[in-house]
Amino acid sequence: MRNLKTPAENTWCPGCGNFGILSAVRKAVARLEDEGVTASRLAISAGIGCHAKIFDYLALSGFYSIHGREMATVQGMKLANPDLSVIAFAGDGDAYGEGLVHLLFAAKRNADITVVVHDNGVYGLTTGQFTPTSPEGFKGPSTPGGNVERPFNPLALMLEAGATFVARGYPGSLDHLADLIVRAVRHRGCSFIDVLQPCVTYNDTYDRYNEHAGLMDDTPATLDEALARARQEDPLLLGVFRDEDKPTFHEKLMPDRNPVRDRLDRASRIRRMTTLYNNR
Amino acid sequence: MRNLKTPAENTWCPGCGNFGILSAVRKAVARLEDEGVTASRLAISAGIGCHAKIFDYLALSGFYSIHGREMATVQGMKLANPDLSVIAFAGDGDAYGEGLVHLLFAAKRNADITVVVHDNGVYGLTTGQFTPTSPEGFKGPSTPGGNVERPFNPLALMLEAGATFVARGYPGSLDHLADLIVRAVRHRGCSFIDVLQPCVTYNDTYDRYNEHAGLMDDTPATLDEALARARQEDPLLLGVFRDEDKPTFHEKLMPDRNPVRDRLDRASRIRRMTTLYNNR
Amino acid sequence: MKDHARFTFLVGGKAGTGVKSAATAAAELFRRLGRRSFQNDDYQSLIRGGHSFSTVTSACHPVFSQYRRADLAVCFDERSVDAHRDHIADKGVLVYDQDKVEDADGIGLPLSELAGEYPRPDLMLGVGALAVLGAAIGLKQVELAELVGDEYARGKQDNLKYAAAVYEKATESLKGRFELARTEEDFTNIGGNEAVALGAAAAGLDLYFAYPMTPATSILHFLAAHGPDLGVVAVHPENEIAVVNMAIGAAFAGARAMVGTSGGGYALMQEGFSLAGMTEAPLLCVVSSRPGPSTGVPTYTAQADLNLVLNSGHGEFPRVVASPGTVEQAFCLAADLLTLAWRFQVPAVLLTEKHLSECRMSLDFRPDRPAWAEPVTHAEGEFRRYRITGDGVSPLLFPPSDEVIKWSSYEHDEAGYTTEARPGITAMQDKRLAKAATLEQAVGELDTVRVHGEGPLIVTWGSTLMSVLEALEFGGIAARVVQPLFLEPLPVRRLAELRGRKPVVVEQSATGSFARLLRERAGVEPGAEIRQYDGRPFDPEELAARLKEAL
Amino acid sequence: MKDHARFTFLVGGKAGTGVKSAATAAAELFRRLGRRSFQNDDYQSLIRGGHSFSTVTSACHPVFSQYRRADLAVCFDERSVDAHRDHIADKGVLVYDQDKVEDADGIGLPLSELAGEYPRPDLMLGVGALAVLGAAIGLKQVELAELVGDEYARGKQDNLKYAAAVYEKATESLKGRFELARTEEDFTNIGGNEAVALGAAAAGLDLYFAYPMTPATSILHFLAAHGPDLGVVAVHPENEIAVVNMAIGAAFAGARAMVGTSGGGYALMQEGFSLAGMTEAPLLCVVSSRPGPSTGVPTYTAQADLNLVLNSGHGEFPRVVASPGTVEQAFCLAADLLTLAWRFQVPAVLLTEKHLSECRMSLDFRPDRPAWAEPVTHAEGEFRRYRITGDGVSPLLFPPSDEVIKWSSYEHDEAGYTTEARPGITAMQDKRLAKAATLEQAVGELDTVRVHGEGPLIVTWGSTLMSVLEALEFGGIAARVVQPLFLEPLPVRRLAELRGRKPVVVEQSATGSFARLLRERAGVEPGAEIRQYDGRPFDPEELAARLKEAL
Ligand SMILES: Cc1ncc(C[n+]2csc(CCOP(=O)(O)OP(=O)(O)O)c2C)c(N)n1
Ligand SMILES: Cc1ncc(C[n+]2csc(CCOP(=O)(O)OP(=O)(O)O)c2C)c(N)n1
Ligand code: SF4
Ligand code: SF4
Ligand SMILES: [Mg+2]
Ligand SMILES: [Mg+2]
Repeated sequence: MRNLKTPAENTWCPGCGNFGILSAVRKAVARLEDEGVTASRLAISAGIGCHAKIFDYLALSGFYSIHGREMATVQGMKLANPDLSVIAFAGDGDAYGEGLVHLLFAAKRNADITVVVHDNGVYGLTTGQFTPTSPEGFKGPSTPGGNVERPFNPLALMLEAGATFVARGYPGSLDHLADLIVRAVRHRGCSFIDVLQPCVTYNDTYDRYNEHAGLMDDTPATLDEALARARQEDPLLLGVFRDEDKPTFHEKLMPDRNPVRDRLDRASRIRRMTTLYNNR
Repeated sequence: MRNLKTPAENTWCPGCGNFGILSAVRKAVARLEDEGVTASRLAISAGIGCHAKIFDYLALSGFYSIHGREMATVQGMKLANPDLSVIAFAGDGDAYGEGLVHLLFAAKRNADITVVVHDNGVYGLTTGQFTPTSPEGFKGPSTPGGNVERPFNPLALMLEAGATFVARGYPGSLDHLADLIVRAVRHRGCSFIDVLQPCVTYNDTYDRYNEHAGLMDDTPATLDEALARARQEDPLLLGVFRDEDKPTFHEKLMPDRNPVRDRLDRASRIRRMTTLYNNR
Repeated sequence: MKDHARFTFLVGGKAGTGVKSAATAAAELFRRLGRRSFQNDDYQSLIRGGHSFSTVTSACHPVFSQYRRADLAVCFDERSVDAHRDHIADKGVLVYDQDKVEDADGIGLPLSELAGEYPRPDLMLGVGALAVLGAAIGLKQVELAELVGDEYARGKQDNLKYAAAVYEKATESLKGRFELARTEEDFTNIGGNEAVALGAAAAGLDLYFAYPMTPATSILHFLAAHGPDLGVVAVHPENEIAVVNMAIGAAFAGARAMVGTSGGGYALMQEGFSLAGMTEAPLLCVVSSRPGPSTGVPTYTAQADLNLVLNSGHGEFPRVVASPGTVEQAFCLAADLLTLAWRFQVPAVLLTEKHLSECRMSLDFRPDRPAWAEPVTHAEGEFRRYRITGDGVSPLLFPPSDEVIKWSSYEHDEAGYTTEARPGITAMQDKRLAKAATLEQAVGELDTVRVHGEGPLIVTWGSTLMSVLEALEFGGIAARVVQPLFLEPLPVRRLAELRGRKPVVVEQSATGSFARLLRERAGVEPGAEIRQYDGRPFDPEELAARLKEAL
Repeated sequence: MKDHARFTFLVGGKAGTGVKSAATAAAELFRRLGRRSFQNDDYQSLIRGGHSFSTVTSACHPVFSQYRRADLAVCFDERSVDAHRDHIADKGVLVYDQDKVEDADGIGLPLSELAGEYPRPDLMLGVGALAVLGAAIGLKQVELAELVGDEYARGKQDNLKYAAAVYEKATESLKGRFELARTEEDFTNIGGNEAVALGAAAAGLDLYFAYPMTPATSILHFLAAHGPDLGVVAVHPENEIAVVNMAIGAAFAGARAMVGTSGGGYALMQEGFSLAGMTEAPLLCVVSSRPGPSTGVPTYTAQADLNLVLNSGHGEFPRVVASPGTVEQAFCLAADLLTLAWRFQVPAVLLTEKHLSECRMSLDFRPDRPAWAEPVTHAEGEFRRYRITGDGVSPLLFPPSDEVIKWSSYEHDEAGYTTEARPGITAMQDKRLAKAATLEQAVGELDTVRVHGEGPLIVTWGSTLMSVLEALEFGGIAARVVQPLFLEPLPVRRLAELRGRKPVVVEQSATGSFARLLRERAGVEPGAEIRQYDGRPFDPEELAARLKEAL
């Protein structure tokens, strides 16, 4: 079993919801290892922001990407070597703002990746501006008069876009969150978890979530039902909204191929190239 | 009444659905002028693609933008001078691919713009590759084995994102389309029209639409109903799926201000700046 | 001890414990004493914890840099003590929170203990540091109370009580340790980014579009807060690509628009920058650099984006790039660049660095200095957006208008319609070349190269100017410092005077990109190069030593 | 008339009427005759209509350019006749579709009328043009039938019938008008983009990511169609930002990845390019230029992106840039750049232009020439991704692995964890500087500067090389043509030999960016400059005249 500790100093604010996410990921990785998904086969990525620091706190291989692009990064990893299980840790500014298009396209093509969004309703690392999930009226330094935009419902958007595993978690329900992560990683196809992450410094939502979040004990049977539940505000439902089995992007794009593992060697390429041009 | 003809040579393929859209726009502008929205107050933009050539074929002021960014361009225009009515002509590659994030954010913030998407299911001008709305299995030069991605439902996405006017049109129903454009431009807030545009060269859908498209005669009462109808495939419904009155972005961001018209002059700025620093 | 000509106050601790605001308050204190100051905030990319420190160096004459060696350092934790204990000035003193720090070579005070009785004790330490400073410089208790009341208005009563308690304790060991000269002079302490925002506003800025990115973010925050006062609307869209394209759309509609970001965000704007070049959209971009490549070291400083900025966007088109050396220059330059962008309908870049963006310094603030950005406008007759004129500048007109106004990203004819014809393409390329020549001439008539002092030659740019000036002051070194304010069009003719004179080139770049520019574009071969690329601004003492060696 | 040493066939008409495929078929015909050829397609940014034309110039020796003046021009409509009537070679002939063209100085044939009996007559005109060519050069009817059968397999029977009918008609007026020499030589006709794709594939390319953008698109089309054969998977994501980031992610996982685009798409990749620099990701970018700025003139040619490409990305980091002069060079260079990218873990750019990308020319295709891209790999012991080594290159390892492999966009320590410390930052900057030096040396050992011929000096780059070589051939001009294949690291030492020798510099840039590079980076002052920036490649006849004047 791999020890996931790293030499990096943890610099999250004391009490930050990210600690819970980190614990949940540690638990999830341990369980995945038990179930045969070895840590060596996991590859992670992250955007830029407080959430992304998790990259340095996990002794897992991966690529510390840039703001909003980690969803593209992991899709590239997966296409190169489909044997890997890839996880992108994203911020809400990251995934629902700067890089929204990549997130939605991952869902559209059912890319076999897992995206964990640390949804804290603020740009944490740049000192608390509103994000795509901040409520109307949210006061941050770029909106001192209050945010005038309606927030996105990321679950609804991802359901529409075609994600085949859609869930909401909360580090306050640690084991549940760990379980969601395990299921998401094991799921074949685009797995998405919106994690309600309190930011104690700029958007402390612990009380609200402790009071208003509630676990679902089933998975909605239809897309409509999933959407309805995703839109519900009180209780704010935690759990799996959709879990569908569908062929994934890499399977359809390059059936049975692993570009890195099955690389065609030099001689074969030259031979095939020669054939191609002789037959023309 | 402004004559909308321009000196530019029309280079669409004979039979292209864009001709119908152009006619509909001409009709719509005439009607808008009748209703007091003068052509001089319209400002248009376009992406890059076959659709975008409409920019050169309309004697309206505007900005020929770049691929996927025209939705941002018109939002900038509107913020600068809210007296303008702005229309972005977009392609499906443009608006649902390259620049999807701008389209969805325009909806989210209810930016007072109109977006007309020439949805032909291909990248026309780059010779027929699949787009975000091409069906699975679509064979284009970048997907000779068939597109392996599930298409987006742009209406559903825009409804989720918060667009307050959402419609689908078809140049085969010319007057209806013209009417949609008039309503979209008059609508306060984010207006979106997905136009089913046959591309006779790469994706000739005339027969399919003529057979399977049908006019709605009412507007769905609820968001759920709107989504259900937007997802329906046969008949493919034409008409208005949502028409909601909500405060718009510029109204909320800068109530009663028009930055260009009400520009603070030099002396006032200096005075205010001096005051600001003296009071500190 | 008497009259410290230069006095450096440092406060260090975990992020989130009021380090920076204590320094800002100290600078305000110095201002009230008629002393000028320079404030530098050194912080990591985190929100709570770690080690951050702020330094305020003050004097009765202009100060252009913080100093690493502090006269008075107030440290809230072990880490700060460790970081600064070796950088105390000869007659300086290290004060530490004795509740957090075991034992150190200095004076321990019960800063945390005294704060213990208040609701958020960790947020009060900054007030404590200020009280220590007050005691050390022999400030009267009432003067301190007034300052604390003004600067820490939230929870004022608690702050006043706490300040008094610390002041009392500190006075026991520190009273009047430093006697600071005062003057009757009046000036304003302004931050670099604040100055950029003000300069643009003074020249007519209507809309500011930005997506947060350190170290440019505070322009957005400043204009979001104060824009309504100044006639500027600040907009924070979904990403930098939206930012630049909205700004260009706004320019089409007649608004003076500005965007601001750092290297990574600017990289994302490259397609938009080229669009501005083609459509001849007036656009001011502020780029504030940090060490790269990529995410790099987000909260530190560097001059590593010069090459990208000078060569931005695909295709060939005129643009202006300039970089301010001081906060005052930042204010004037932002205005001048907005004016040039509008006069010539070109994209312009104000290139600066974290070091300038996030410093604060004292200056004689003159809001009325900048000119007002006005384009050449169409008067009468048929309007053609891209009318070919002798100087390459086509008069502008904005909607609503009965004329048809077409801006285009495609190569276009004079009316703005797409052209693919050989003569059409050549004609518009030639128009832009003509404008480039006009622009070069106009910029050449400005005060593009600033010269400071007399003596052997030093060439530098951007905020490194301040480091150099302070190093010369510190070291008592006479030198002639040449600072090209404009980098594109590069004032080659003026720089040519330096040829063969082997100047010392100072910059914060690992590859020496500025020296390369001088060598390659202006034919000026450096005699020596001084580079630093560890994210930190130069320390004047260290730089003075290196300059002495090099000159 | 006898043995045309050089023969130019032109076919012109509306887009969508088979103009380009007729030219490609003509080139194939020449190949079968043992004649080498050069094909250029001139088309507008539209799908149907307008005016497009393709030119194939062929000879028994290598041909490096199309010629404007055609020996045989087949025009399908008035517009083509108008465009080409003044560019018929001395003994050449204009053939036109008499059903579409009123009356012209040439030979009218009922091309449309004869096509009228088939289902899609407008799609058959290309076959007609080929039949005209066959008749004019005295091809046997069976040879023509074989060619048409191979090249126009869809609707073969109709095509054969139609070709026979046109051949018969054309023979009446044209029979044997041109006698073309044949050879027994064997070679392959390959397009520029095709060669890039093949070269990369031969060097080990695994994944190609691209978003369509003229003139790079045909790489995507080629690899989507033929990738499965060659071991390459082609992926077409949602936009260029996804493209570059996916490619970098793929490199992390061990795949040789390439991306391709034009200026605007490349502008969008700037943030990703810098990311590759920081993470030391091997990445090959193909940039095929068209006239800019911005959307510009999408289907034409230019060398206007040099500055952006040489200065890509924010921050400072090593990279390689090279530009092929011919299709053969494109093949080898794509392979070499992929190899360099992997050997040194740097981003590399193959910069080319529409003119090369979309031309087709005859070459001796040798798939076995390129080397194979292999990185230095980690063998044993503790793995540290950014291990500091003497040459700045850290051995690689790919997942799955029991080692922890961390690539990072932040400044990092050797293990890949974020660092903000002064020594940490400096150490990694120094590592990258060391790698830059290693890379410069390694590139310096390659054949970076190609020299063609003897005589007075001409310097050029990219596909303009072909124009120059052909102009020299045409004009019978002796000259020594120097072509820097590599532009970054620029082979300054080799170019230094040109100093003071006042070469003529030829390029397709409005501002003379290549001349500036030579002047500023290599100290080579041009004696004269020849520029063209109307989107069209040089015509060898015109260029020969300009060269004669300049030399
Ligand atoms: C292209 C780009 N733009 C802006 C930034 C600056 N930036 C760093 S983190 C961040 C916000 C992160 O917010 P979020 O994704 O919600 O993460 P959080 O810090 O809240 O976890 C921004 C805007 C950047 N690094 N790159
Ligand atoms: C950044 C960028 N990438 C790629 C292109 C090339 N391009 C031009 S048009 C186009 C596709 C347009 O498709 P769509 O938006 O559906 O418009 P249509 O031609 O079908 O009307 C593309 C990819 C471009 N101009 N800019
Ligand atoms: S700012 Fe918020 S999200 Fe960031 S570390 Fe602190 S509490 Fe967590
Ligand atoms: S390619 Fe399609 S969309 Fe473009 S002009 Fe032709 S028919 Fe219309
Ligand atoms: Mg966040
Ligand atoms: Mg389309």
